[in-house]
Amino acid sequence: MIVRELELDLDAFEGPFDLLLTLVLKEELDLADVDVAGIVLGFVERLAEREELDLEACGEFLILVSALMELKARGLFPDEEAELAELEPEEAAEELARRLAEYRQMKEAAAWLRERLAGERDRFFRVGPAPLAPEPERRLAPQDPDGLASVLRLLAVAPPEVSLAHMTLHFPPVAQFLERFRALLRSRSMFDFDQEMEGLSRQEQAVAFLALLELRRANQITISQAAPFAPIRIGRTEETGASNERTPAWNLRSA
Amino acid sequence: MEPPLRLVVANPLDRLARTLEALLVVATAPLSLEELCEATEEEKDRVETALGLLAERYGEGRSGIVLEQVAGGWAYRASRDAAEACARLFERPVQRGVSQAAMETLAIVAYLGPCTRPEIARIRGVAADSAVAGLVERGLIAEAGRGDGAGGAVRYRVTPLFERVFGLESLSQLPRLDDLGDDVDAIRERLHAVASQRSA
Amino acid sequence: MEPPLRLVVANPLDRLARTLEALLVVATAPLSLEELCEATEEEKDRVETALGLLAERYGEGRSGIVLEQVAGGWAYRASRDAAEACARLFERPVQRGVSQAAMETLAIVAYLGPCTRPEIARIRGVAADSAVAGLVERGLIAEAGRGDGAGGAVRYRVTPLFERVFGLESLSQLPRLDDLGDDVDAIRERLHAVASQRSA
Repeated sequence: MIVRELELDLDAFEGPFDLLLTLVLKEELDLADVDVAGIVLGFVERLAEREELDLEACGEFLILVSALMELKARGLFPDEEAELAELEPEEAAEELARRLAEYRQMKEAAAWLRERLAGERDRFFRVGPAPLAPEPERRLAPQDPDGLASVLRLLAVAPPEVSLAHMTLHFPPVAQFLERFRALLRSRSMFDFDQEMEGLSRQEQAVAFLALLELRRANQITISQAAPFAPIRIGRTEETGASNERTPAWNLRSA
Repeated sequence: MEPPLRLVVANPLDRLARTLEALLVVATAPLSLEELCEATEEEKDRVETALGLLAERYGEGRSGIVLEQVAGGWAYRASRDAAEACARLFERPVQRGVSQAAMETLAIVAYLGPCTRPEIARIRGVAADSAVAGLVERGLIAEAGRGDGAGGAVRYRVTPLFERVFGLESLSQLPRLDDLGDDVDAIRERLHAVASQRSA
Repeated sequence: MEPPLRLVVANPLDRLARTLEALLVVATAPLSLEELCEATEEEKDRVETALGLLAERYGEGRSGIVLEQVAGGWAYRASRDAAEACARLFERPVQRGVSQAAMETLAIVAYLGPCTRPEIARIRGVAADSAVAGLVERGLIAEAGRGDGAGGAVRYRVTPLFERVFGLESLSQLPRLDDLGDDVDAIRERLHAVASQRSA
């Protein structure tokens, strides 16, 4: 199975996984709108249709989807990220459990509502005024014009300042790594991925990895590994040079 | 139920009458004979007979619900005996307040002059459709042409009723907002800037 | 009419019941006991007794009009027997399928409301804007002021229509939160198991 061709049917997005990734990378689709669980479900369903386990596809999928999830988690909880990062594993687990529990309850409540709605299918009632009802006389109390001024003043107050605590965990744009890797391959025919990742934060590494996948997809690099766990080597292809002048080459291809 | 109908439970005319009862209590407009036939999948004659039974059961002086034949068809109304109680229900001299959504919308339209729903939504950060519809219904704002020619969105302005309710002789009497800007354009700009911060 | 009521015409309880019948047939939304007392200028006890009589007369299976207790008040609806005929003529308020996103959003607002879009998004892990807009449009949720005043996001609550559509007498009829998500403890245990491995 080719993971990137996985057809998705989500609230925010419909189409192949591949296109979803591209849109997210180009920041044309907000990850906050994407239901990652829906992607996982779609994949698992496809997987279940097959007789045997496609380990390669599973591996690729896990990497892609975990990168997506990390990006999304950080996007959704920018403020709390710093706090969470400082938590002991037990505390973090408890916090995560609390959130999962809350969502779980709401999911079940939604299921209950759905069932209830189905049960009320044959209950009809009037929505709106009766045909021959008297016209309601809705008198409005005299209002204070200062009320108008004060709501407008409230609307002109800037929202509370966003905590800067998460700035230390800033996510670099993918484009930054695209450029960096292309620049490297202009001066060298090959580089060692792990070496380049040295000193980078975990989220920078995640973004770098996404950039790598993107370059591979656009056939601008080769990726090789002598043995499992051996260093990952990134090499030049003929297209590496060609696309140097025109960065949007992969944009055109993937849009 | 009238005894004759209750005693002969299996009588299909009784069942038809019940179905008509139900249809009439859900309708927001009088139902024509045709509509009643269509909904019940019955012949005109039978529906008319059943309506006759209902008209008798729901007759003035017999029931609080009165079935009436009007221009558009059949509909329930309140009995005349209940007129006073209905008047108390509908003409409650309760002094109605203005919701937060309505107040914000009114303030925007009053201070910034005719504006469209998208602009109101942008400043408030939420869709303005129901707030605008409610204010139009209550006569506090009214349409004032379209913005930027034919294809533009409908613009709204406040009405004389708005001025009366807020005790203003004219809009120039609105409290000043010097702290927000020098003129309408400055205030508008400020509100837009904050709105984009809020949505960021 | 039930014979007991018809035979004793002078019985004021009968008259009260008729007045209630009338009020309920013209009301736009369910009427609370308080509203009924105010409109009829009667004591609670008597109104309750009269409502009991009406509930019996307009019971499911007895009449095409059914009196039900819903959304904090009393209202008529069509009997379930007439559902097919009603469906030919009317749309149910929430006939079209409600998406999973909308249903989860609805559950969150029903249990945790009033709450803001960012709060809903935090719980669901997905932005809630379009789900919220759709629910507002259907009249199932409505604005309920802003959180924390200045610069705050608009908060939402469920509407009486929500209770009506789902046939709830009040929100207290929703299942208790404690009774939902009973596999939560298992999740918690697994997470803690992972955590202790990592910290070891």
